[in-house]
Amino acid sequence: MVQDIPSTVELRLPSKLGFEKVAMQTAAGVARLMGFPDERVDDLKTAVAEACINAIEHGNRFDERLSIGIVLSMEDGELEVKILDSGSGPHKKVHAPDIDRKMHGDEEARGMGMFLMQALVDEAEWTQTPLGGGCVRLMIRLDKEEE
Amino acid sequence: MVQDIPSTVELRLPSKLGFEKVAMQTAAGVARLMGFPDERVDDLKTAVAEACINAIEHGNRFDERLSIGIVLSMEDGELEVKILDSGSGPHKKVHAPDIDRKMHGDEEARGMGMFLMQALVDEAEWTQTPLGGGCVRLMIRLDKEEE
Amino acid sequence: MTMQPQLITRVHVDQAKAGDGSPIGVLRFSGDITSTSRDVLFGGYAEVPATTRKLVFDFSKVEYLNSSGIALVIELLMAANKADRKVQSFGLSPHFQKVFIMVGLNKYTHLQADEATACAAFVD
Amino acid sequence: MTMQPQLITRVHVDQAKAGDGSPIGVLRFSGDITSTSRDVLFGGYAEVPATTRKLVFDFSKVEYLNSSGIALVIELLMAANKADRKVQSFGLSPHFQKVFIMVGLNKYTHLQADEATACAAFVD
Ligand SMILES: Nc1ncnc2c1ncn2[C@@H]1O[C@H](COP(=O)(O)OP(=O)(O)O)[C@@H](O)[C@H]1O
Ligand SMILES: Nc1ncnc2c1ncn2[C@@H]1O[C@H](COP(=O)(O)OP(=O)(O)O)[C@@H](O)[C@H]1O
Repeated sequence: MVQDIPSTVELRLPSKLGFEKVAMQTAAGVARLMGFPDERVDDLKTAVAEACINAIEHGNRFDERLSIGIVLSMEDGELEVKILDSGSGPHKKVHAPDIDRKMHGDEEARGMGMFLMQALVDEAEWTQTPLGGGCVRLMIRLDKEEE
Repeated sequence: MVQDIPSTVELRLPSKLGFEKVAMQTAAGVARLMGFPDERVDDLKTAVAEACINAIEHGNRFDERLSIGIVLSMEDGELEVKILDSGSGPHKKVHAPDIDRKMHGDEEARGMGMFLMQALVDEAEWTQTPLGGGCVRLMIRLDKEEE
Repeated sequence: MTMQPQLITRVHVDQAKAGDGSPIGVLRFSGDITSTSRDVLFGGYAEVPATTRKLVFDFSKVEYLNSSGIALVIELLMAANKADRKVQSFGLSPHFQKVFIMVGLNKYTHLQADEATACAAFVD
Repeated sequence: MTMQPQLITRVHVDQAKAGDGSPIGVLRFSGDITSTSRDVLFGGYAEVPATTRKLVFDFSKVEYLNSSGIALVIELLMAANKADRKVQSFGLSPHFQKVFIMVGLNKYTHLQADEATACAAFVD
């Protein structure tokens, strides 16, 4: 039965800052099609943007010959978004920002991307692709009432 | 020089009606990033939606094992969008709707997609891919003032 | 279970009055108007009492309209035309006003600026 | 020529008055706040007269804000903090209010409902 093929959307973007906005729009389009409410769509957009920025900046180091991949898989009210780059993924753990330390210059002002991803979606996980590239896996779920 | 690589965005969608909305969002994101005004973005969105619907319906005949491809290429204030399917493209020419004939039942109510594509973008062309698939090529250009 | 894209069409039918006191059936469309909207659109149309000769189509809450949806609007206008009903429309974005004019639809329904203008536009 | 994505940051500086008649510098941000916005943001900040002790950040026209942009907002707040200036903010969407609270920024700038509330919120 063809009914069992999971629906997948794939997007490929140049390693240039600004293109994360295209990924935000694409992810929002998919999430809306699945019936996610605006609030969750906003959460996903910011998480996807941060993941793409990291893939462009840290993973592909702005190398314009490389592209980043975004794979969106829809199944059973769950939307999984994988963001793929040609690096080897972060070596740091997710770290919650300490605003007081930042304000006093004891911690860099930056460094909130991974924290925000994890805080905004239902699951965020950093892995590697079988070929050794960097991969972030984000997941949001429809609440029962929304379905 | 890496500066000379043209910027390309690629999208792959399932052959299911509704997913053309994702293509609209992606195309809108790219066009906005290039600085196209809202009015042109709306034109492109509708043209891209019609091309995707035809690719899903006529090209891939709703076969969910097949996907449709959208390739957006940005260069010199020009945005080219190719919509690719696994069919062999339309055998009809673009035909302007005759609203009086439609209203009197002498012409099908449907059959306006190709006309709208051609009317809304700067260039619309139906070709085939090297491998024999269906391909529509749409193009919009930034006006000098917009650049 | 594979994902089915959500395309949702709604029509809400209201009644208004023309300047001469005669009834106007107002069809308020919302959501998506696509190839899957036929039953909902004609269901809304059927809710208007058969004696009502004036219709207003309110497109202001339509989020997505494609050429198959426009074809259904043409079919609604055909039905109205056959029943000798006049149709005024409002609430189309500038983009879709342009599209309606491109396909010639403005010959069969006037595109009005807002609801009050649409309701006042019937001449009997 | 290859395509350079358009990320555009703007700051417009206005003057308002607090209840006690003292001046308020209103920084109206618009467009995108990202890693490339530093010069524009600090340029706007520098336009406020050095004697002004009260600042309002207007985010209502910001279309896109990412974590690097939020880091620049933190740097602006650090500069204000050092100069003993108080900052009220308004115009953030519910989503970005949540994000500001997640990173703890509401400890250094109150998130107000609108411009009038923001300007009235300074206690001297
Ligand atoms: N895709 C990635 N590839 C390689 N390193 C990464 C990636 N994503 C994150 N990192 C590493 O994790 C660090 C923290 O990332 P993040 O929290 O997003 O903050 P920021 O990007 O502002 O430094 C980055 O500085 C980088 O060293
Ligand atoms: N991608 C395509 N592959 C095959 N045939 C196509 C394709 N696009 C259009 N066609 C053919 O051209 C006809 C006209 O298309 P269109 O103007 O979009 O109207 P409609 O899709 O409503 O029939 C279609 O009915 C179909 O026969």
